Amino acid sequence: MRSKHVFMAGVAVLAAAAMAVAAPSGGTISGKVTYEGTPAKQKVIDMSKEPSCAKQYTTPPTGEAVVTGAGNSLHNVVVYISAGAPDGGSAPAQAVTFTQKGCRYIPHVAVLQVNQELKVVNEDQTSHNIHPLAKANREWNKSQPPGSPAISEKFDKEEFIPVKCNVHPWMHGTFAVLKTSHYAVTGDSGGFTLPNLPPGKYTITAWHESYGTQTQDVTITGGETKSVNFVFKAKAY
Amino acid sequence: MQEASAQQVHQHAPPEGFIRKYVFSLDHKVIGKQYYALALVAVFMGMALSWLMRFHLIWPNSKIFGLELLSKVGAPGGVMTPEYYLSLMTMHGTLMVFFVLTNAPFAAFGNYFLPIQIGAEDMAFPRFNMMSFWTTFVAFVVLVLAFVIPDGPPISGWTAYAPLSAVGSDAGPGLGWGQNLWGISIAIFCVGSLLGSLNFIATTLDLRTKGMTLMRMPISTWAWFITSCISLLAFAVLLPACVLLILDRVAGTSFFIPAGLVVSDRLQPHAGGSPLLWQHLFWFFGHPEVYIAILPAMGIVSHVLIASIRRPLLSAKVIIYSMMSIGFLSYMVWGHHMFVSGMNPFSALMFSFPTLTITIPATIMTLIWLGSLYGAKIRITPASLFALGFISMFVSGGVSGFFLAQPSLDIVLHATYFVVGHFHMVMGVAAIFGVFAGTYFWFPKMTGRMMNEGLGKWHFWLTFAGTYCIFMPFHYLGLIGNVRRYSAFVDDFLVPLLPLHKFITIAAFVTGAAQFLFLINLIHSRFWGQEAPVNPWEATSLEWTVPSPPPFDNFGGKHPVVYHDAHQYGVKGSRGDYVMQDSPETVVPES
Amino acid sequence: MGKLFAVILTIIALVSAVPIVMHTWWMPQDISAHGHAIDEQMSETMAEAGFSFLAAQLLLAFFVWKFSNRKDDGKIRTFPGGAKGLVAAAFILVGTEMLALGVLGQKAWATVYFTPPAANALQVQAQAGQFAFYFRYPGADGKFGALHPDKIDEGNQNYFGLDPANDVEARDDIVTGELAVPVNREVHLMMHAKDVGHSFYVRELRIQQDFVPGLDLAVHFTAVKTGRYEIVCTQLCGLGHYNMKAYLNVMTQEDFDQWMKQKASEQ
Amino acid sequence: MSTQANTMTAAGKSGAAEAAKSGIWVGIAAITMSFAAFTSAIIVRQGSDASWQHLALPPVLYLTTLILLGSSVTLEMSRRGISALTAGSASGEGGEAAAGGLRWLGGTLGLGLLFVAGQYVAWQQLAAQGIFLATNPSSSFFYVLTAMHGLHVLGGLAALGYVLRKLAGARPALRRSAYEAVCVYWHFMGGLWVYLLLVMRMRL
Repeated sequence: MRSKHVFMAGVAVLAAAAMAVAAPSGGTISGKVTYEGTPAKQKVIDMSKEPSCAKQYTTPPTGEAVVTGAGNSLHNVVVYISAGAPDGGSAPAQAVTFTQKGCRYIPHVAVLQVNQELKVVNEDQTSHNIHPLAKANREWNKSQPPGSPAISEKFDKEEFIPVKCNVHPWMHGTFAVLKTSHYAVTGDSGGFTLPNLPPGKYTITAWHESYGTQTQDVTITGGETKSVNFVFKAKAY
Repeated sequence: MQEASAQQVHQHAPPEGFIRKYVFSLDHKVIGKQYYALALVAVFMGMALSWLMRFHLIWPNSKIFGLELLSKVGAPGGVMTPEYYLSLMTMHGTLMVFFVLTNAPFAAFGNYFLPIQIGAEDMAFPRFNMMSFWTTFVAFVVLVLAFVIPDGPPISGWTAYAPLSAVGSDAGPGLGWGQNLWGISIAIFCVGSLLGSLNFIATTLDLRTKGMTLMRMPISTWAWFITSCISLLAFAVLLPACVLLILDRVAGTSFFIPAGLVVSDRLQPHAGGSPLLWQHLFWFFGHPEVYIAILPAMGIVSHVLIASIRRPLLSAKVIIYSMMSIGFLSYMVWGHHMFVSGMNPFSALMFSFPTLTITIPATIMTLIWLGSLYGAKIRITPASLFALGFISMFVSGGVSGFFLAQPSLDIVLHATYFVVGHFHMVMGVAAIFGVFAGTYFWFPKMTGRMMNEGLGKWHFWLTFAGTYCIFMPFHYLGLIGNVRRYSAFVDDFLVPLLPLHKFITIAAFVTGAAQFLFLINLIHSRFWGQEAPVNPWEATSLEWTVPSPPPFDNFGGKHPVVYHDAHQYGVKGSRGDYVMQDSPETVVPES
Repeated sequence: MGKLFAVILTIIALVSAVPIVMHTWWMPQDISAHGHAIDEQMSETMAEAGFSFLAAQLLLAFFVWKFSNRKDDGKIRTFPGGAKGLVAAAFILVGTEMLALGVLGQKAWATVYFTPPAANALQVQAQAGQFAFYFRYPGADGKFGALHPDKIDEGNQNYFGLDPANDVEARDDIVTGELAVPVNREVHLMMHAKDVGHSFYVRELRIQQDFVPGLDLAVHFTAVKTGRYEIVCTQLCGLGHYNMKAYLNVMTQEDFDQWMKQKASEQ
Repeated sequence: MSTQANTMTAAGKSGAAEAAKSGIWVGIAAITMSFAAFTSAIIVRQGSDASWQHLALPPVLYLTTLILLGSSVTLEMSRRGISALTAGSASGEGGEAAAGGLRWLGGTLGLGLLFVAGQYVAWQQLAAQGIFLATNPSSSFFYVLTAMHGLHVLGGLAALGYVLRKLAGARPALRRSAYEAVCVYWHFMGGLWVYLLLVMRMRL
């Protein structure tokens, strides 16, 4: 029976998929991103133009182009597998939320998979416009007055897209659109972990909005954890 | 020299078939009606846009039913975005200025009545005439296409100031293909207007019937003639400006874009252009354009007025000379739009004086109209009401010009609602009142049926009071400094003004709704109105000597001979208190 | 029916004039040294325009009232003096009126545009971009660093395109989002457009001047009253036009010095 | 016929026939205005741009200028013959003159086409030097002005072709005024070109 074969094949595929998800049997790449040298001083953001945002801060916020932490750790670095891993397949159903609050972007770098839904939310009492300066993807530029519904968008090509608000020029962020589902963004400690990697040869890329990209090749043979560190050279200006 | 076929062109037989008769017709009357229909479509579109804008200003976060169908991007969930407000504003201005105010009083009525009023069978170049309408129509289609492209209509306003209009979509939504379509549309419109103006001038100069000396032409004919002269030179400047703008946008030239512009973080690959050049070219067209809208209205109103007050104007000559001097001065004043644009401050003075000088012919005309009412026998009809309303609007819109003509006051009032109130009253409403007066007056001639007078009067009362309620408060807002072209009022000093804005919005809805009375009247009377006699208003000019509607060649193969000017009212004639232009009887003053 | 027209027109004319006479909606209080000339000119013009408006509207109403639908078989009469009188009247009355307004108005204009800024005026550069104003003070060296459009990096808050790495003059430039000025001191504001056309408008200051890309213009003014005032953009510049604003902060000299110190430390 | 024509207009002139003549002057006024706008644009641009680089005109333009002026001469040469044609005496001696007139007219058309081709060659030469529309302000104006003028010349060529076709038929049917109008227009195109050449040659 033909349909029976199809059914069996379907079961097999499902089982394989279930195994892939269920068994965290692969290897892991983890590490830390740091900088050397003196990074440029992040200036205080002058929000006097927008009193409704300015009053949300007791100490005035500083710029986010370079955010560092203890031990020379570098934040907001996107670390991802740029080659070697199978494509992420269909995009996750869950949307990535990108919030405008206090006239800043949360998160500063939003990572999306190709065709994954992006939800842009305005929690401020003022209008923003979201202007991703895309080159490979379709560029758009939309206003979002206070109280408007979330803007839902997708990007269909891999690209690091600078995003800005023209109304509040200090607001700059990034939409990192990746093909892979294996990515991490460094946080407070500068650390990252890319788990569940089947054996294979990978290229790991670390991207920072001001300091550019670095790559390293890593081979995973089994269930081991490999350590990979990135060091960026800071620029004073 | 004998003309081998001199008569061929003008003695064409009536066309057969729907297409040649009503679509690609060479008949100036059909073309006039086509212009009128196009203007009617455009004016209702423009009005709907103004409704949407007024609604958004008061209730920026409210859904507008059906708006999502017009644009999903511009109105997600039916709520208009700020950029879509600017798109609608641009389209409102462009539709109204070009396709309503230029088309209706000038191209529509001028085409229909100029040849008849001078006793001609048709325009001098009927083929050009047809082409000018159809190019205008194409321009309209191209403009409206901006609504359906994904990019949406441009957001740079009807003035399309460079470099906002020139640098492309980096500067915002609608500035990609939307702006291209705008530029192409206006360029095509220029071509159509140039052809039309050329035709009007040649017709007036060469096709007047026997006895129709220049000074015997009705004032309306004079107005169209003067307007066509203005329009010829004005659009001849806008056309190259549009060509240069389009090249800057699509071919990478830098006529209007200087070096070193960083738009949305992108350094623009242009150098050496001058944004002020666009402003100069645009306003060199733009100011005369104001008179392209208002002069025909002045002519129509004068024409309607004398038939309604049963006496000639105190001096038709003075009116004609005033129109000429306004037309002439209109070319010397464009700089008053640019007082704060960074021109040399000395040139601001150079532009201020001729601008103030325009007040003199304008006042003369007003006084002549007013003085002519004295001792007259005014017949109140919808047409005469709109003519009288025109005088009132012209005065109201005109006096605010005193302010804007002075650079020192323009510092405060520039780009505020004061300016918006000024030009809406004097160029928009006044010119539209001229069109209404002309419509109520000439409708019987154009269709052979009378319009409903009661409905017409209601239309007048609502429109007259309504437009004052809308545009008078604009001046108050401007005095406070309410900036124009804002899609919402978020500044501290603007928020308290919202109640006044709400009043304006409500007035706009009522006044706009009243226009449907006009539309109903127009459609109903066209099919079911009372049949019109040849001369329902007991008027003197040649259009009232021919059947309603006139036959294909206007005068049934005859060439009328003219013995008088068109102002023979309040005199003893065989028909009563007036003498037709083609009546050979001698005029006996009544007293 | 003509009488109805007259009544409605009279009501409209009178009601329209009320808010003007009452100053219900009027210009805000002037805080500039030069503004009184503009305000006087405004009142002068308003009086003349208001008179012309009322006279014409009421005359129109009166004539329509009197001469519409005349039942009497009266004769057509002509306005005393005829066209000649009216034309002469227009020339003389309006001509002198306009000449007077023109000449007087030039004085107000001249105070703004024909006087050079004082040598010791506070030098400030204003930059307009979509959709914010930024201001730059030359800092301790009194000199502005050069502008490099390619160096503009708003994410790093380099709004002007300064090059502190190579340009010493730029290092102490103070960039702020509000325009703070000391009271009673002349300010020489140099205007630079980053992208498209914008405008600088402070109602209370009686100053409006466009930013024209590629054309560096300047205005100068003296604020005589402390306070916070809104600077708004009046030249259509894109989707955020209505949100393009900044504050003018007129301070006492002490407060200004304090503010300057604070801002310098934030650079 | 002539009495009827006289009743047509006030001044006794044949209005319909004159219309083409006044129409062409009105058209010339509009075209003049357009090119005046371009000229003012050039002046503003040269004044506002310190880095203005003036374009060296391709020499072939002087040849095309001669061609265009020559075509005006040939057009004038056609006048006598065309007079004979429109007068309706296209037989005998008149016929010979008429044929001559048509030849001159054809020559004008040919020279006009040659002019347009020459302009194209000038574009090719500039393009070969790497100078295109958007290269610099001067080149932008060069291309725009030559293109706009070229478009108007093409319009004139179409009109010449129309006149030629109407006159060359078995029963020549053309109003004298139409021919006159085309002549005026063509001479104007020549004059306009000389003016543009000077504008582009000189630094204003």
